[in-house]
Amino acid sequence: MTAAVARLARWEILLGLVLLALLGVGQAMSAVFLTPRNVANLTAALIEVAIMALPLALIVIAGEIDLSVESMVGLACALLGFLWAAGVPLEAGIPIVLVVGALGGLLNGVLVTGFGLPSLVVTIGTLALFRGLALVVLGPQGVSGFPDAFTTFGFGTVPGTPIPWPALVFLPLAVILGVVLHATWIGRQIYAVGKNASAARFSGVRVLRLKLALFVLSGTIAALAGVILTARFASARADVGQGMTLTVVTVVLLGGVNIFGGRGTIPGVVLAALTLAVLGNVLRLGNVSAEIQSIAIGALLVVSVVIPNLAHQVQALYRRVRGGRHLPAGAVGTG
Amino acid sequence: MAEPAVLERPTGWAGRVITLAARQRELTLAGLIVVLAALVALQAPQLLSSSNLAQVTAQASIIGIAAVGQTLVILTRNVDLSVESTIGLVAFVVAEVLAQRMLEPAAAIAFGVGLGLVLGVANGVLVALLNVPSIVATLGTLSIYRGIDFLLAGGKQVTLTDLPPGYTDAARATVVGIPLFFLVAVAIIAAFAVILRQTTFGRQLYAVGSNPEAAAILGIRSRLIVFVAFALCGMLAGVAGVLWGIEFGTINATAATGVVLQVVAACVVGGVNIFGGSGTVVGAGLGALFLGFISNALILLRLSQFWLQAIYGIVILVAVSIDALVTRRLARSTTVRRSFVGAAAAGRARR
Amino acid sequence: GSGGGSSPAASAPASEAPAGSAPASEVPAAGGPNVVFIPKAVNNPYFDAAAEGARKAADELGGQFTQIGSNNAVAAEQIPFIQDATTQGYDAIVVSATGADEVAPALKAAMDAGIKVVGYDSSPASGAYHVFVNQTDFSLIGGAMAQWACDLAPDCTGEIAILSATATATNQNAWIADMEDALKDPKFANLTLVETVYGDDDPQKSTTQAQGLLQKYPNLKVIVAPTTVGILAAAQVVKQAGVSDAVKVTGLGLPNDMKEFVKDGTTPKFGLWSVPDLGYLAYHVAAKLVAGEITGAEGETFTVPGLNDDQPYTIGPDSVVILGPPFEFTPENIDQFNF
Amino acid sequence: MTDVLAGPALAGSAAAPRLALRGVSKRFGATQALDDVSLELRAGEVHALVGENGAGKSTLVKILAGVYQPDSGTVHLDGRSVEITSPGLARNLGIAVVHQEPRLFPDLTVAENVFLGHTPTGRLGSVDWGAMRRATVDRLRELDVRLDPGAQVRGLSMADQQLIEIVKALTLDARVLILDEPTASLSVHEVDRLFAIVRRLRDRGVAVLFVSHRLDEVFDLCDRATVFRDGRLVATEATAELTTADLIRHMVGRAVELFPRGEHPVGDVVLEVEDLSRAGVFDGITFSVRAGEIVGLAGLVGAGRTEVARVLFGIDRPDRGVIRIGGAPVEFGSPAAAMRGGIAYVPEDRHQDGLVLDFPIAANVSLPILSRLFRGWFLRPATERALADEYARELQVRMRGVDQLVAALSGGNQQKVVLAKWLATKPRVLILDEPTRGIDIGAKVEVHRIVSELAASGLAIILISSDLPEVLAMSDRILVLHEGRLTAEIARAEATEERVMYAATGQDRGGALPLAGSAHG
Ligand SMILES: Nc1ncnc2c1ncn2[C@@H]1O[C@H](COP(=O)(O)OP(=O)(O)OP(=O)(O)O)[C@@H](O)[C@H]1O
Ligand SMILES: Nc1ncnc2c1ncn2[C@@H]1O[C@H](COP(=O)(O)OP(=O)(O)OP(=O)(O)O)[C@@H](O)[C@H]1O
Ligand SMILES: [Mg+2]
Ligand SMILES: [Mg+2]
Repeated sequence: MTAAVARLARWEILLGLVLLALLGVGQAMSAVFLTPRNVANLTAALIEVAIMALPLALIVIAGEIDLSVESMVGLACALLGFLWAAGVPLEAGIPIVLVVGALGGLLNGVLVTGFGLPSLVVTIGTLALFRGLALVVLGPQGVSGFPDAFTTFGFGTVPGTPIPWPALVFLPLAVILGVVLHATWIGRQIYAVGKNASAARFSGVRVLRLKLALFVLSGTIAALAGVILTARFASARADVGQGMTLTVVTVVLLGGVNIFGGRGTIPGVVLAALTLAVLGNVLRLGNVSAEIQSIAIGALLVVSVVIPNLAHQVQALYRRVRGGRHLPAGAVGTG
Repeated sequence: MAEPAVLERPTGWAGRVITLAARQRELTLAGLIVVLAALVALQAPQLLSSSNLAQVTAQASIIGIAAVGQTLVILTRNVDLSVESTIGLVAFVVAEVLAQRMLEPAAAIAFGVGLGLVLGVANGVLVALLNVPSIVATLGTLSIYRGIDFLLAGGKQVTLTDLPPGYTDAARATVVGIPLFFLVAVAIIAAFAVILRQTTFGRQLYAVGSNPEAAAILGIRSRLIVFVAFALCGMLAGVAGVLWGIEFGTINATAATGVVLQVVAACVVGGVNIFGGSGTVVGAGLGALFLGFISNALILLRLSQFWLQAIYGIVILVAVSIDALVTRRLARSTTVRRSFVGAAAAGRARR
Repeated sequence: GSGGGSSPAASAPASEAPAGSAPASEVPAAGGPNVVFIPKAVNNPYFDAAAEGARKAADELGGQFTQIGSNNAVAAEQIPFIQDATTQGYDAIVVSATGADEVAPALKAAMDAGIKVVGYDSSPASGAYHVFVNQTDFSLIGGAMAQWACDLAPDCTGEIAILSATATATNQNAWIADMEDALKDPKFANLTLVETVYGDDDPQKSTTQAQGLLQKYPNLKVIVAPTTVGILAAAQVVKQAGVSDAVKVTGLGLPNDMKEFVKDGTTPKFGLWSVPDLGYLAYHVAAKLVAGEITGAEGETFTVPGLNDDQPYTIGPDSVVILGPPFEFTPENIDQFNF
Repeated sequence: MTDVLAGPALAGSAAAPRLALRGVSKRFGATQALDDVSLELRAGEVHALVGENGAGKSTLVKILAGVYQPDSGTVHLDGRSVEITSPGLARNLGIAVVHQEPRLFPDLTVAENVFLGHTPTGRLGSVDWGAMRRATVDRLRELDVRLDPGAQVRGLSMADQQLIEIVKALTLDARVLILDEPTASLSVHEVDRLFAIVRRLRDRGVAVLFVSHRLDEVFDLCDRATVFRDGRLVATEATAELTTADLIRHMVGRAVELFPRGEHPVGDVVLEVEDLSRAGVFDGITFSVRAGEIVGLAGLVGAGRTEVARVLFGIDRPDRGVIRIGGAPVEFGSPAAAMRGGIAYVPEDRHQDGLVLDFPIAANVSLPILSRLFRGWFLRPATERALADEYARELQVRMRGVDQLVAALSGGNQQKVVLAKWLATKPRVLILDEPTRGIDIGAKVEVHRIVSELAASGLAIILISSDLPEVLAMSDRILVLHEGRLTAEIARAEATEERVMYAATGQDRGGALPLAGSAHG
């Protein structure tokens, strides 16, 4: 266990070092880098992605995937706009949107757990479906004119600090999900399901129910991210969120979550989100062209898997040379 | 062929129908396409006009060819999400090479297919050699290839006027009345259908996806097979990219964005099992045609385009659900318990 | 969708400011201002043409010009660029809004930070800029398009259809609304607008939509595409289908894109404003705001040498300045333009 | 012996055995699966390989099949030293193997499974489906098996799959044929046909290695027998000079009294099952288990014992019937519900269903009782460790500590962790499914001791085992399942291997239920 924890910690430490290096580069490159305003900007730029990455991390650790989140963001946004335009106050509209998010997650969950369908295909299907519904609900037009308090929440910072308001959603959520995953028995069950769903089931873990709950959580939080985006954009459109899934998945995988389940931590995901946010900011401040950014993110994703793989192979080789005992590839603690 | 001693197990009437429907996935889908076309044609007779058919088949052919490649990869329990970037990059590079008059059309086409192959090989290296899970690797190359595309294209776009005269006429060319693209797609599908069914490579592809451990015990070189599948997928995406350029004439760095959804949907609707090991390229091709007809029908019926995405999603979900149900029924209906009448020990006296 | 279409269009301009060009902070400020242009998307010929004009203005004024932005015309990606430009302390930000409301808070924050904000091509929400440089009077475009359709339809009679950018594009929607108004004029009574379809400023989708129009409306006479991507796609489709004689295409396009179609009769006439001039004017407006020569108040006037026949521009309601009337491109004049 | 050769072609050099192993060893982590084994296999003989579960038989087979590489030692084929580095190479060397667990391709047809790896090709190297189908039909006919060569393997029964594996090996025209427990799920008729073919191959000079637990088969078919115990070869003798008792003595290493089981009182009925049925799997199962009682559940592989256990544990739903615990009827919709009802189930596949190999011992032990152990939601590592430590010590798990990953433990110790995990739930009924399969003899005795003690402490235990001596020695009562029906209930005093076997094969007249749905009569 201690060895496993040490190995696990290594990834987060590596990420931390990369982050520090990036901070160094940013500081050296631009005098404005560590100003409160810039800190606020770089946080705000990726906050919805970071929020969505949290439940996705749990889903991936449990051995599934949800690619539909970006469309749920769009659907939430469109629905909120639609309701607002129809005269529904936000106090009622936002809960309705969140419920719809939960229902969307439920649909994913039921198809995956109840019908036993692969989540990859199901959520590719709902990726199209939710986006389509968003377009159907709101049509071509954009809706704006949301109350100031709402848009300030989306765009402003907590007075006197460089902390964007949405970060106040992200931080508690990260802490709660982190605690749930790492310090409660629910989290233990999530890991067990990801490492060996069958053994978990035979041990009385309600595997299907757990996965269902995670999908509902993911849908709800994606809807929440949609609400936040609506506030930040001060307007609602059906095409909001397009292409976000790639970034969300990148954050999760870069955070050290194993795509096959059973491994990963919330601190890792938070660090990965920060790293990507800082990287984007540094590249923008350096006026590095957009295409290089897209290549850099893709490369980062691939490299984040290749390096541990190679390291593992080297390690295995070393062990074989030393004649030590072989641990299975995924040997990692439960956090 | 008479085989009196070897009979199919009795599975009951319902079981037989389901078995047949599942086995004849391609026929079922083809039937559905015909029914759909007939129903739509009642409302919008233009559906069956030769120019409309040419247009639908041309675009379905492009998706279908990419879906053939995707099928190869999915059969091995992998997925290639980068096809759309490969299509886009190849489409642009070929168009640019032609616009600059650097190569003759034939050479440029070969170059484009070769470029697709190279991009597929890169995916293959990541997955088969470096053990990167395919979904991660190709999600990465999805943005890397697109980034390269932007890097090369910048703000440029190649238009019809830049291309050699007559080059894009191929999009509407016909051979004995049949659109050229359609023939190309049919030829490719037929070739790969034969490869998958009649070559040891093809059978090993199924084996690797169906049961990797058993494949290993048989001594099948799974990594090589997976590698080749990715390489071929890239190559076919290259072909699709070339056709894309011919079909649309105007190519910029964003060409084919979002197309992977259609390609994977074509496979899924065509009955290719996302868990590997089963499915046919004919199915994938028909899946592409089916989806092509649906979006065409929506346009011709003057239904809101906004429904298109939603209907896409529903078609995918319905297709996989039906698949799962049929597979389950199939498994149940054929798991007739054997009669274990006695075992070796029975009746034999022990010493 | 933008004034000229937000997707990349044809020719590579002679010189463009790549997004990766030297950061503004590196070069010491000379006489002129330090201005950053943030188009909806970089790598787009329309905005590159505008950048060309802007760079020319910067050179003349001794100021600096930088263009940054995302590959995708998406608000979520444009906003961080605006914010980062704000922290970097440019003198002025010139922006084509991906969404009027979406970018407004970021632009207001920039204004609060003392930065001059100029809109061009696509307007941010009013109040989120000091001056918006409009390419042309919207009502002129609507009327012009109606007139072109009338000119191209035999006897000004028959079915016409519109191929637009995205369904949410502010500019296109405004022009289309104006055009629909214009069509109510009795002189257009025989023209029937059968449908408006959206190609999302994507060459492929626009192609498919144009093909769909030909299938759906066998008697179609004119396709009006108020977007550079759409008009090109429509012209290609019509030409490939071999119906250039029966169906004409018009709308707004880049002259370089359309030369061939103008000459072969598919698109005998269409229009656009001078895109380089748009960038040129926007840079000048930014410089004047920075220098304090104007504030953006309604009624202020200023002149820009070489534009508007050297007559003064007047800032109109909502702090809008109008570049001028659109050009009409015809087989006779098309060769004079290169953008 | 080599001159028994009747067929012409296959004679090797007269002196050298067809296949010889010299000093072969193989280690898996803590388990020494093979320890300095030297064995000769002659052309034209059927050579039996017997030994307890986990003795190393399959490991040897897999080395010859090119699946594993030996850590040390050499393999000689017809006198020449060979390194069988891959399954393909083994096949090229003429070694055909029927593995213990069928490893087929569910998506492919029967014929293709038979021929994959040596697919017949026609001109241009294209797969010759017709030839494949015809050859498969011929081979199936030889075995008198009714199976459609064009059918998909998915959904076929274990026995059919086993037959396909056999047919597959028979198509190879091998010089060496290795059969690893091929008869475990076959019918008498199929076994007879198989043996006839094996004899014919033997007479043609093929060397056959035959692994089996059924000693009568060994005497029936084999010329010589080799006995393994704990990875070591303990004897090789001609079967003519052996008796069953000799073999067992060799296998077990001592004469008797392997399973100490003291007398103890039996309490009230804890679990009652009445007319429990699940379509196509088992039918009309009725029995009861008392506190402190061990009820053995015997039957051939595939008789439906595991299926009964799965229903009792809430994994599958019954179609009919009643389950009562302490007199009250219960219905379990999930394992969680069954656990609340006081049932614990040690599954037969330890790695797949029993353990999260990648978890530490402590996390495995606490997994079923997480919500009970940590009522305030939060994990308390100290509590968890203390609990795991208590049970691990009680069961004498050999470990570095409860933080050790389960993957790093030996099979026997892993099984003890499974037991620990279920004992921690404080069950009233414990179902053990093949609890000693694949663990070494020492661990096996310990497991038996533990089970006896648990019964003595008042637990009601159902013991499912294919190890007949184990069932006989451990059980107070034995229920025998045949084709999903109970065919006998035998008290401890009356239980003999013969009676159980007769009932397991559906031939017990006394108290046997009528057999239904039997195609082979
Ligand atoms: N891949 C493996 N990894 C770790 N241990 C293994 C592996 N394969 C076998 N073993 C162990 O090696 C020992 C010998 O196993 P083997 O399968 O050869 O026994 P066997 O004689 O065939 O038993 P059975 O009669 O149950 O088939 C067992 O303790 C088993 O747990
Ligand atoms: N996953 C499966 N797929 C198909 N058939 C199965 C599957 N699992 C079990 N069976 C079949 O169900 C029947 C009953 O199996 P079960 O495991 O209950 O038998 P058992 O008496 O417990 O035998 P064993 O000694 O192998 O445990 C067998 O015919 C088996 O082949
Ligand atoms: Mg074995
Ligand atoms: Mg069993």
